[in-house]
Amino acid sequence: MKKIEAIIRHFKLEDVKSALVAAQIEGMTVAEVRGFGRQKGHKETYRGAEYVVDFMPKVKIEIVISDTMADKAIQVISDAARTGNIGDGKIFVSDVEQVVRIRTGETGDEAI
Amino acid sequence: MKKIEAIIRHFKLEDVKSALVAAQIEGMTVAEVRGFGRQKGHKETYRGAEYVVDFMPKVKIEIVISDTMADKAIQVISDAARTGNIGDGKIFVSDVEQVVRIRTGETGDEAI
Amino acid sequence: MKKIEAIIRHFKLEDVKSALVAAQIEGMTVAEVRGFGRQKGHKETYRGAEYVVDFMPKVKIEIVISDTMADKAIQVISDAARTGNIGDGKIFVSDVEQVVRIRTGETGDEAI
Amino acid sequence: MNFLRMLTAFDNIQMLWKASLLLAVVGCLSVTSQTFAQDDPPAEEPAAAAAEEAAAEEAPAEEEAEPVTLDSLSAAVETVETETGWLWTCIAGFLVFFMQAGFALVEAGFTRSKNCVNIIMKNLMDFSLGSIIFWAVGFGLMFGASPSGYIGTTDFFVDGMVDGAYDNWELAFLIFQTVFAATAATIVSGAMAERTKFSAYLLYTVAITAIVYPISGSWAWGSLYNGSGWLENMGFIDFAGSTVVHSLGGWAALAGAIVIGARKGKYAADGTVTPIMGHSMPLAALGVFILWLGWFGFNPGSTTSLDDGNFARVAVTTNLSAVGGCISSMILSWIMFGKPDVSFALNGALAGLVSITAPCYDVSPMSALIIGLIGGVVCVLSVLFFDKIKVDDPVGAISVHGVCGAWGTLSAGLFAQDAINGTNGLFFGGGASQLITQLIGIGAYFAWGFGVSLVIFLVIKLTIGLRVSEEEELRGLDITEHGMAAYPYLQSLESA
Amino acid sequence: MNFLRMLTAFDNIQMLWKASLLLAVVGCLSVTSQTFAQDDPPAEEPAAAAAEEAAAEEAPAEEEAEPVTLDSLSAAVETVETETGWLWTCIAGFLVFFMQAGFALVEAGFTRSKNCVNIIMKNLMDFSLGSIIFWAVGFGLMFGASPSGYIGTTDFFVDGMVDGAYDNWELAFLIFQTVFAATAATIVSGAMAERTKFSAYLLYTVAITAIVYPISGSWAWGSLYNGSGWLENMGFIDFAGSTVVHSLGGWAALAGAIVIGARKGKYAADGTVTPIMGHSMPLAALGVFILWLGWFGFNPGSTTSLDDGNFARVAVTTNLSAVGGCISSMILSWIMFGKPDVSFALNGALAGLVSITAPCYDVSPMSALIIGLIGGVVCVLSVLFFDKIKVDDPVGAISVHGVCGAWGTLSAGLFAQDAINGTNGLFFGGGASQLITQLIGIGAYFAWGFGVSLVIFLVIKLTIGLRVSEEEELRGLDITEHGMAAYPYLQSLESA
Amino acid sequence: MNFLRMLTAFDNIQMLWKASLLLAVVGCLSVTSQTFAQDDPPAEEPAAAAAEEAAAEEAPAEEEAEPVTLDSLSAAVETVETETGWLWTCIAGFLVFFMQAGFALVEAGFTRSKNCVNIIMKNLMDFSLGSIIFWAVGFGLMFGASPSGYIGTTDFFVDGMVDGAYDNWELAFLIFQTVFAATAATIVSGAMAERTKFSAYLLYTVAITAIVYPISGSWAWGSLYNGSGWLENMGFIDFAGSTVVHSLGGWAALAGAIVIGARKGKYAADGTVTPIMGHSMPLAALGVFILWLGWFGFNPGSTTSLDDGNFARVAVTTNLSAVGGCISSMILSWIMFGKPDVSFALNGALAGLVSITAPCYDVSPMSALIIGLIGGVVCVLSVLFFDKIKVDDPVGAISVHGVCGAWGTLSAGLFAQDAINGTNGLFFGGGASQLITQLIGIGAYFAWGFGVSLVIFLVIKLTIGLRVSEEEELRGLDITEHGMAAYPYLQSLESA
Ligand SMILES: Nc1ncnc2c1ncn2[C@@H]1O[C@H](COP(=O)(O)OP(=O)(O)O)[C@@H](O)[C@H]1O
Ligand SMILES: Nc1ncnc2c1ncn2[C@@H]1O[C@H](COP(=O)(O)OP(=O)(O)O)[C@@H](O)[C@H]1O
Ligand SMILES: Nc1ncnc2c1ncn2[C@@H]1O[C@H](COP(=O)(O)OP(=O)(O)O)[C@@H](O)[C@H]1O
Repeated sequence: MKKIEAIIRHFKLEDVKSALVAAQIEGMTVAEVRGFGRQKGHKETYRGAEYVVDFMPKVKIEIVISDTMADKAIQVISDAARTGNIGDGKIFVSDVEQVVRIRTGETGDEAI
Repeated sequence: MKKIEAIIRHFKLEDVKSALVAAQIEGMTVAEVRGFGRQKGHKETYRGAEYVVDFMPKVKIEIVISDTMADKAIQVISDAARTGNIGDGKIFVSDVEQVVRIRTGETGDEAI
Repeated sequence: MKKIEAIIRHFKLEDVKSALVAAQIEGMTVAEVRGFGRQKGHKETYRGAEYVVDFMPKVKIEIVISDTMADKAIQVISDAARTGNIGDGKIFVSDVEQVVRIRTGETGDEAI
Repeated sequence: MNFLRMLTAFDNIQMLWKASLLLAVVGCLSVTSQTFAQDDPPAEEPAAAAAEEAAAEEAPAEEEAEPVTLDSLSAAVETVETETGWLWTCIAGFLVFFMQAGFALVEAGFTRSKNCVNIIMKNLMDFSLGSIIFWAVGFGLMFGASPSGYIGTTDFFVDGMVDGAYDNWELAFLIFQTVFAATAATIVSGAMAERTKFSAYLLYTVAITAIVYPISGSWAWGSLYNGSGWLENMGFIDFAGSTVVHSLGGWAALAGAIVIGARKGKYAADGTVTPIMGHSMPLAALGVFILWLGWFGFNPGSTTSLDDGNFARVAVTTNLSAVGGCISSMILSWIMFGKPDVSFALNGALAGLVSITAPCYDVSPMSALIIGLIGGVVCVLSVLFFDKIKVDDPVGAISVHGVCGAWGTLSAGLFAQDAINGTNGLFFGGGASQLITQLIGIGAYFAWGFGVSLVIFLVIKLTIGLRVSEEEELRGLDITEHGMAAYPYLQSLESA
Repeated sequence: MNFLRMLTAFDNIQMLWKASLLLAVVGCLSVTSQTFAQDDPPAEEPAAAAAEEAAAEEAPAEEEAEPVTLDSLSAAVETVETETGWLWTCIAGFLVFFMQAGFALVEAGFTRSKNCVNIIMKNLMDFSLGSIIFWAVGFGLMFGASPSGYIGTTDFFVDGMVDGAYDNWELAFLIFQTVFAATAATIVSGAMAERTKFSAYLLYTVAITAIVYPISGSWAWGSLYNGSGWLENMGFIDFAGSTVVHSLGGWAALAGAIVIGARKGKYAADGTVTPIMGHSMPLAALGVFILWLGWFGFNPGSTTSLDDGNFARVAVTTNLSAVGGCISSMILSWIMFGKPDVSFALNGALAGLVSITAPCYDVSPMSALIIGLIGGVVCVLSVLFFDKIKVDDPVGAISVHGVCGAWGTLSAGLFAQDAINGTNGLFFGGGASQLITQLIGIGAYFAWGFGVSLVIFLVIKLTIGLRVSEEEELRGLDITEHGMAAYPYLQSLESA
Repeated sequence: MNFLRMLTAFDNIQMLWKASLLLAVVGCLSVTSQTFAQDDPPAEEPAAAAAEEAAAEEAPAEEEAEPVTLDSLSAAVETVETETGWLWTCIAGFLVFFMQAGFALVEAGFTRSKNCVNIIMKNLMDFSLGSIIFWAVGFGLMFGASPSGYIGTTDFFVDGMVDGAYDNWELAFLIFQTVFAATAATIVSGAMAERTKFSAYLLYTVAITAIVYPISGSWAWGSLYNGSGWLENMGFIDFAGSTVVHSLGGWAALAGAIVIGARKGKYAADGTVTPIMGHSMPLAALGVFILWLGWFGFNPGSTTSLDDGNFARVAVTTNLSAVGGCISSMILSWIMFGKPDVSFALNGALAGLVSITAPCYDVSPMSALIIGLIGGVVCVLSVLFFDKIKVDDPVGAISVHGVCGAWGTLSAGLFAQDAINGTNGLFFGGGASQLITQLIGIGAYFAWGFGVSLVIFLVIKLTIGLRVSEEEELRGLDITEHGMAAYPYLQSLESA
């Protein structure tokens, strides 16, 4: 099984979720993160002193998925999350050895 | 070494932690996440319009652990986190190549 | 490619970020977490009843990086994050199979 | 009115015509109102009375028309003095009204955010229902003619249901007493927070503002209007309501907290207490400051007239007791737990305020300070005591209002000074007689407030149910009872 | 003054000497002020007048100097009565001022945190600009001599630009009317929240306090000072401003919400509504409690004198209507959506308060309760209606202020009672005549408030632009318009 | 009293009998109180006096008993007028009390959440300790007989420690002056936020309310009661305390900020400023609105009587200056930084309020507006200046209270108008004499306030220590000093 981690823009979350659901991928876990990358933050002034907001708010989606579905998921996410501007985010794919569904104790692809 | 990631219910965190500590597993990192899965969210009304809360608040526990202890940890977590209802969560296991303890520079199993 | 996950102290984030940027590592994702480990929490009293704060607030940095840069990154992080006291945190390294840059569709080292 | 059905209507019926139904009900009410008005000749009797009155009152102002005499002038002076007193009563009442916001914030701040909407709703609704019920029923039971000395029997709807032939003094008094009644009602909310069914809470609110508070209120305060109570006839001192309002509310809260039981996770089987922290200290602190401000209406305003300027004296005693309570509870928490605790300091200020509410008119500023200092200590010890006996009171309402209210009432029997208001307490050579009267009053209110409330809560428990299900408690009442989170976009680390 | 340039100066120029420029401008102003003062002999005419006045007023107090006579005493009594009335007017005005905080919190609580700083800035600035503009321009248009009955023509700057030879009554009246004008202005803010350009909002604020509000205000209230309006001459009843203040603001808000369009993501193409929740219910609730407190200044304070103590009667009607609105909207939401909804309960309390603002002086307490109960139902249905026709009003301002203001004004024609203030409405045998007058007033204010505002908003849209860009809306106005997050350290799950 | 030991008791002793000890101490106090009372014949002298007084005052009201005469009526009129003045003084004092909540919120909002409990505790405690200390010591130093003109020597405990034979006017004056003293004390809290030891802060609070504030206060205001100060004898104008209260507090804050040093991370070695944002703009904004409301007690209330209705004039000047400051600082921030900044707009409103506090009784509304406009500019520039010289003031207290207080005091010498209150400033042909007096006053208060505070802070630093350890600062004072987080369930991205 694979773990797909996608760092995307905040306001793309709904689109990505809908696209995944449409592609029958119905399990995922989402977290708030802050990203640092090419997309440079903006300068702000507070009480007369300037500062740079260099961590941009992003959302991270984690999906664990069977090997066969992984490519499709990657495709769906990158299509739905793309705006074409710097800061769209990344997708990381890595290997997962085992999955357990806590409720039933099922393991492997069954558990996803 | 293995990384065990467990997505569990919020209010099971204390139980899982106690069970892990009882099993001599005393290092972990916890984050707030929102989960999407079979456990369907609930409908709510705000100012007369309906909406669905489909991301459920969950807690993610990450434990990096020696290969030998991994199975025990998985067992302990799934026992402690189970309620038997949909939405109990999942455990993902993957391989970790290296661990460093920042304070001492120790690596490998020593560092956990 | 490798994924480096570093759990560090909250107030070391700025230092670590600067050190990484100085080492030309300019992509990372940061999340708020709570850690449990050897660094024992402190006892507090609320309305006369004692309780232990055993989860310490920490920051988790995730960096996906080419294999060749990984060791350097680990070094930089552990140097910048060290205070020498219990609770400095850990670095976990694991393998990443694929990376996609959503904006361009580039993959592999190109995408980082 | 199918009010009770509404209260328990949990099914998801969403038909708009139900709104029309409500409108129709209200429509009927309005027709009734009109009919009433037509029953008695509306424009004659009351209007004539009003006109007469107006004539009498306005005469001095129209000095073009009538010649100024010593008597007309004297009446004019009195009118100004009287109406200024009404104005003060109203302004003080507005400050006391604002205490509702203070209670809401203190309770919200000292509980978890997953129950915050529920707290807000309870505070909104106990004031709203209470305002109507007290006007319709409670006022008469409390201030109507009371031949027995135990219960008022006249003046429901303040005697002027629809024709509006009220006296303005009556209305100033009504608004002032309404906000007092709402205070007694809202105290219960905090002690039972985070686990009480909303519908059950509404029922209790109706009961306390209709029956529990006004009946005992008539014992000590009935003669402020048309009544006369057995306790005031004994010389019982409770100037602004340490016992009449606060203890009563506190004892009702005690009954409620006992009947409903502790929040899940608060007390372990082995007796250890797992503190459940409040979610926002700034909200709680703002609430305390608002309550403190409101108390400057509560106590000084209870003069309800210019009264030779005694409101100033009461303001001073009130403030010194509040600061005393705040300081002593902070110091005590510092000694006992090693750190100056904010939640105790906040509770302590309220403890000082509750304590001085009874004796504020009868003691010296120095005594007021001492009463407050002791009140702060009493409050902390009481909070610890109730935790020890596993009565779970998330905001400390029982200790602050019940116990400190009793202490304050007692203190009037100790510190009252003849030089100030004609009575000497034990410490000033007055012997124990006043103290005994105070003890009788404290006991009577405890028996009534705790006893009757216990019965009511048990009845609610056995009928519609008092407590939400365990799962609802875990998820929080905001979502389960009201379908709305207090902070929909925030993650929180709350757990049971 | 290069004020407009400043308003649109978005470039990042950071030169300190610009500050000096501002200082210079202000300096000029102050020289002007001095010059004015030197133009007319400053120390003579006004000072003399003041001295005379003072002599007249203080005479009774200096009874050592002059012998006390019946007349001097009578004047003294009147002075005390009058000045106490001024005091009440000022205190009531302070309470109404505090409503600005209430509006800010309600609007902030009911919108997303990414636009919270913008809400605060709008509320700060509409009060600030409004205070100046209303003093300079609006007051004269509203309360100056009005030969036509349609617009005041004198009393700009309350007639005393620099010499300060004001009468203290004039100043008490000014501060009271200023806070009323600011209320009308601030209503618009909520309905247009989360998408309006800050500079455009400031422009509109100037327009409403300079022109829109005062001109129509003169129709119904001009005679409170030097004016005389066509509507009041018809006998139109709007004691404290259901229509004059609230409906006017509400109709302006309606025009604004229509011209600017809905927030991105609120209405899907297929007509479904995606609710955009507010970020903090406790802030919204506190705001409502503050507004409720302020309303005890708004309505009872509109007596602006001791007035035989009628403020007490108005306080009672105001409160009963508020609780009525709160209860009926909660019940209706419970029936319609299956759960008692906090946002509707909060809106409902405001609906009750707005509804009773016109008739509070002319109806009985029972009628007031009914008016509030209906107001709460009207408010909920109106909120649903505007969502159905896709007019996006994040805080419900159009429904609460516009629609319930109209309902309240109408209700005066139904429930007014001769026994109370000399007029009978339809339900009390007065026939339809008062009702028709009320309808004319409601219609006139709708036509004016909605029409003129529509024109103004369209002009703004076509010139400097009314709405922020889509990207700015997504990121939130706090960062894009003000460069500052409301909670810089909190993560939030907000999205469009 | 082992008070100091308590203050520094950081060890974790948790023995309940310590509570009894505290109770015992308080018990002793109460015995003392009783003894005092027994020492002097309690029921005779004062009671007799009180009775006499009461007789004198109540006579006119009991016109059944005595015949009404011109003289009795005249006295009755005066009584009503006087007591209404006391009432106004008390109500104004209550509004000023509420400013404590405003200060707490502004300071909490403008600092990080990890120090929020500490801010609340400081604000609670400076008011609480201050109320007692000022009553016991400060009041006498400030308002007692002052032969030298530099320090009061009588009237400690307002002359009525235990027997309670106070005059109600004295008590109204006491409560009003107490809340003023607390304001001066609390200003310091904001400037030293996020790094000061709690015990050190408490010590300073005692010092400022016992000594620093009252001694200099006697110079300008002593004659309001029994004193007479050298500055007021020179004709120094400071109607409500721009200098006496605000500048004094501001200069003490400056001394404190200098002695304690900047927060870790604020200033880099190369001189760049790293802003440390406040954690909640809504709390800060609400705080400003509350302060603004309180200022309507602070300034207009300083008439402390009906005073021909001049409170209305003061309300108008106060408001126009506030809006002026709010607008000009917003515009200036817009020009300088490209965006209208909320924190400057909020500070600007306070700047306008502080500025007008001295001249509010002596200038025209137009001048008030100009004073406020300049105050807003001064405030922004001053904030930037103090950041440039690395004096770290998290909330801008030094600029708002110290610098703008000085500006406001100065402005009285420029804008005062004979036509208004008998004095002409420089701009109105009065020449420089008033200006010079104002400058002397400003200088004297700076020298005293800054100098004495510097000494006190240095002494604290060298004895019990002024600043928390670096680690405590990093973790936040809430946990390290008070063992309690402000928002226990929220994660925050705060770092040093
Ligand atoms: N090497 C990396 N490791 C982990 N996360 C990264 C890395 N590089 C970028 N990110 C994440 O991806 C987000 C977007 O990257 P960025 O370089 O700004 O734009 P783009 O995705 O268009 O290349 C960043 O905000 C960060 O959260
Ligand atoms: N494929 C997946 N990848 C990542 N997280 C998942 C996946 N499926 C489920 N989850 C997480 O596990 C949680 C529980 O899953 P759910 O399907 O609701 O119930 P159950 O665990 O009982 O099967 C989800 O809320 C989500 O956080
Ligand atoms: N086995 C583990 N798995 C995951 N996270 C861990 C593990 N052990 C420690 N951590 C994380 O590292 C942090 C620091 O660990 P701790 O044992 O307190 O100190 P040190 O890093 O000095 O050994 C912990 O708070 C926790 O977040």
